[in-house]
Amino acid sequence: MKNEMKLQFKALSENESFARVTVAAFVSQLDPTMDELTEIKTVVSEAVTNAIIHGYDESPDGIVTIEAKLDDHLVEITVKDEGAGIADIEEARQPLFTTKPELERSGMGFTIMENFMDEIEIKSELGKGTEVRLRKQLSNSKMLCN
Amino acid sequence: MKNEMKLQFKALSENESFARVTVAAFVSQLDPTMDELTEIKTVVSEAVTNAIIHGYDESPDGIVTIEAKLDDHLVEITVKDEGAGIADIEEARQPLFTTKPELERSGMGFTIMENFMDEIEIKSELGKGTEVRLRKQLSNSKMLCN
Amino acid sequence: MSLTIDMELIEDVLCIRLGGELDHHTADDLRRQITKKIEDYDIRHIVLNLGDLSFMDSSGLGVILGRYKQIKQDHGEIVVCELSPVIQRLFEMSGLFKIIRVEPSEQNALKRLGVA
Amino acid sequence: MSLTIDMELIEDVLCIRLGGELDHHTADDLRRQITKKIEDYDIRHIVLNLGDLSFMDSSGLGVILGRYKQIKQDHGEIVVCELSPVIQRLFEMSGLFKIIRVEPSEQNALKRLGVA
Ligand SMILES: Nc1ncnc2c1ncn2[C@@H]1O[C@H](COP(=O)(O)OP(=O)(O)O)[C@@H](O)[C@H]1O
Ligand SMILES: Nc1ncnc2c1ncn2[C@@H]1O[C@H](COP(=O)(O)OP(=O)(O)O)[C@@H](O)[C@H]1O
Repeated sequence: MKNEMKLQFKALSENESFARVTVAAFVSQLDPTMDELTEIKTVVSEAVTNAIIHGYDESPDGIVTIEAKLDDHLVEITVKDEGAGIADIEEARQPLFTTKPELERSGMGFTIMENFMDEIEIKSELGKGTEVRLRKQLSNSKMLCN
Repeated sequence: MKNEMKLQFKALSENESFARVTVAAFVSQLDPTMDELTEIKTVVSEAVTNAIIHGYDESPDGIVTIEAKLDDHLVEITVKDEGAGIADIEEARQPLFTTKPELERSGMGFTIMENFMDEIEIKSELGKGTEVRLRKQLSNSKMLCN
Repeated sequence: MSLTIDMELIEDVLCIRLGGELDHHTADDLRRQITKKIEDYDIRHIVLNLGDLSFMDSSGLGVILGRYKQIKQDHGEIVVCELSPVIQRLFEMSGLFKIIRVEPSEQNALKRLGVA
Repeated sequence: MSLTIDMELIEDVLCIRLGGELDHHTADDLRRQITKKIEDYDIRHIVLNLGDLSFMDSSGLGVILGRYKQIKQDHGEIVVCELSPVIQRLFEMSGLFKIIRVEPSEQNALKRLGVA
């Protein structure tokens, strides 16, 4: 099946859980395993939290945009903000690297996204914002498609 | 609390349940009663189903837009389509009136929206689309606000 | 979460137990399944147990009204049971209680139709 | 669904049982509550029972690492237990198991710290 949705919300930490639930409800249409669904919830939480904390510095005026596409059993999720942007993407992707240690950030967000998804693409421009595109092929698709 | 979100998705019947779950997850931030949540799910289902069936004649190219705002304990939900539009809004609001009896529509959608919400505003233009705005004050708000 | 449909034939009564969510998306399948049973078997009345439904909207009212029209020619009746408060209100608004009877339990509904 | 925090002091071990969802939104409250306990009582070690957590992301790793730094000055340890497979993988990726011990059950964790 093919399906698409777009979700936008204020950069409030209350919306982290809302964003996870919404993406999970959408992806459920492909009948993922419980672990796949938890992995997807986790990466959505990481990317949305980053947009709120790093992109918008927790200012609720910021708008976070999520787009999700289902195509056969491929899930593509894009999380965007129009916030601060990332100075050095390579550095940002290193495990344990964080620019906000004072907030007890673990620096593991991008590492988790890489591990739980098949592909990650990060585009960012300082002062313009950040876009993280994540892709994952769900396991039952592989069985059905061959 | 104040919060806002906007959700857009294809006019596929699979998305009726997705739309209900998403709006319910968002409204849950105000701690509604179970009955209030079911009422809100029901009206979202009615308005989204109308956009899909009547607005877009079930063509999946159509895009349904939902906007939801929380302000203190007031919930405002807008469901929009850019589809067929309604010829006579007064007639459409009559209980049991339907233009699709062949699909076994009950003609009760607008009546349910009126009964389960405090306010309803319908704007529509033939060939342009329809916008249904629904408002409801949640009960615990009344206790907290006075 | 989609719709689960469990059907049992008790003499000339088709007892239908629904679970999950009954909306426009799931209504088609329900309509088709009931219609096929009515065509294939000698069914007079229908008992509809809504006790396990977590959600129903006006599409559900439409399917029920449609089946009522299907069986009323042979003087059949529909009895619904185990309605949640919100679903009860949907029936009340629509005036469906004028033509469709309601009972608290499946047992009561079957008794009313003389098969329990 | 938010985070539930249940804390019990067993000799010099603070046993923390978490339920619900641990993310950036709920992490602040957890951080504040644990820090207050460490300041108010004579706490050496921490046992963290994650058995009832339905969700945790890297914000959870951050809080745990932060508390580890708080208690390691006095040679305290953190033992985590009842990790779901996905949460287990979060710990593995982060290398946190080098400094934080894991046990299958709360009983084992308390035993390991000599208070059960
Ligand atoms: N949306 C974003 N906007 C701006 N900077 C970001 C964004 N996402 C990530 N970053 C930068 O990348 C770093 C690493 O991110 P991540 O691996 O998720 O760890 P953490 O969130 O724990 O810092 C962040 O500390 C931040 O500097
Ligand atoms: N989004 C819409 N676009 C076009 N027409 C609509 C829309 N919503 C409602 N209508 C019209 O209003 C009528 C009554 O709607 P409603 O009370 O929901 O009953 P039903 O959906 O069962 O027909 C519909 O039959 C249709 O003609």
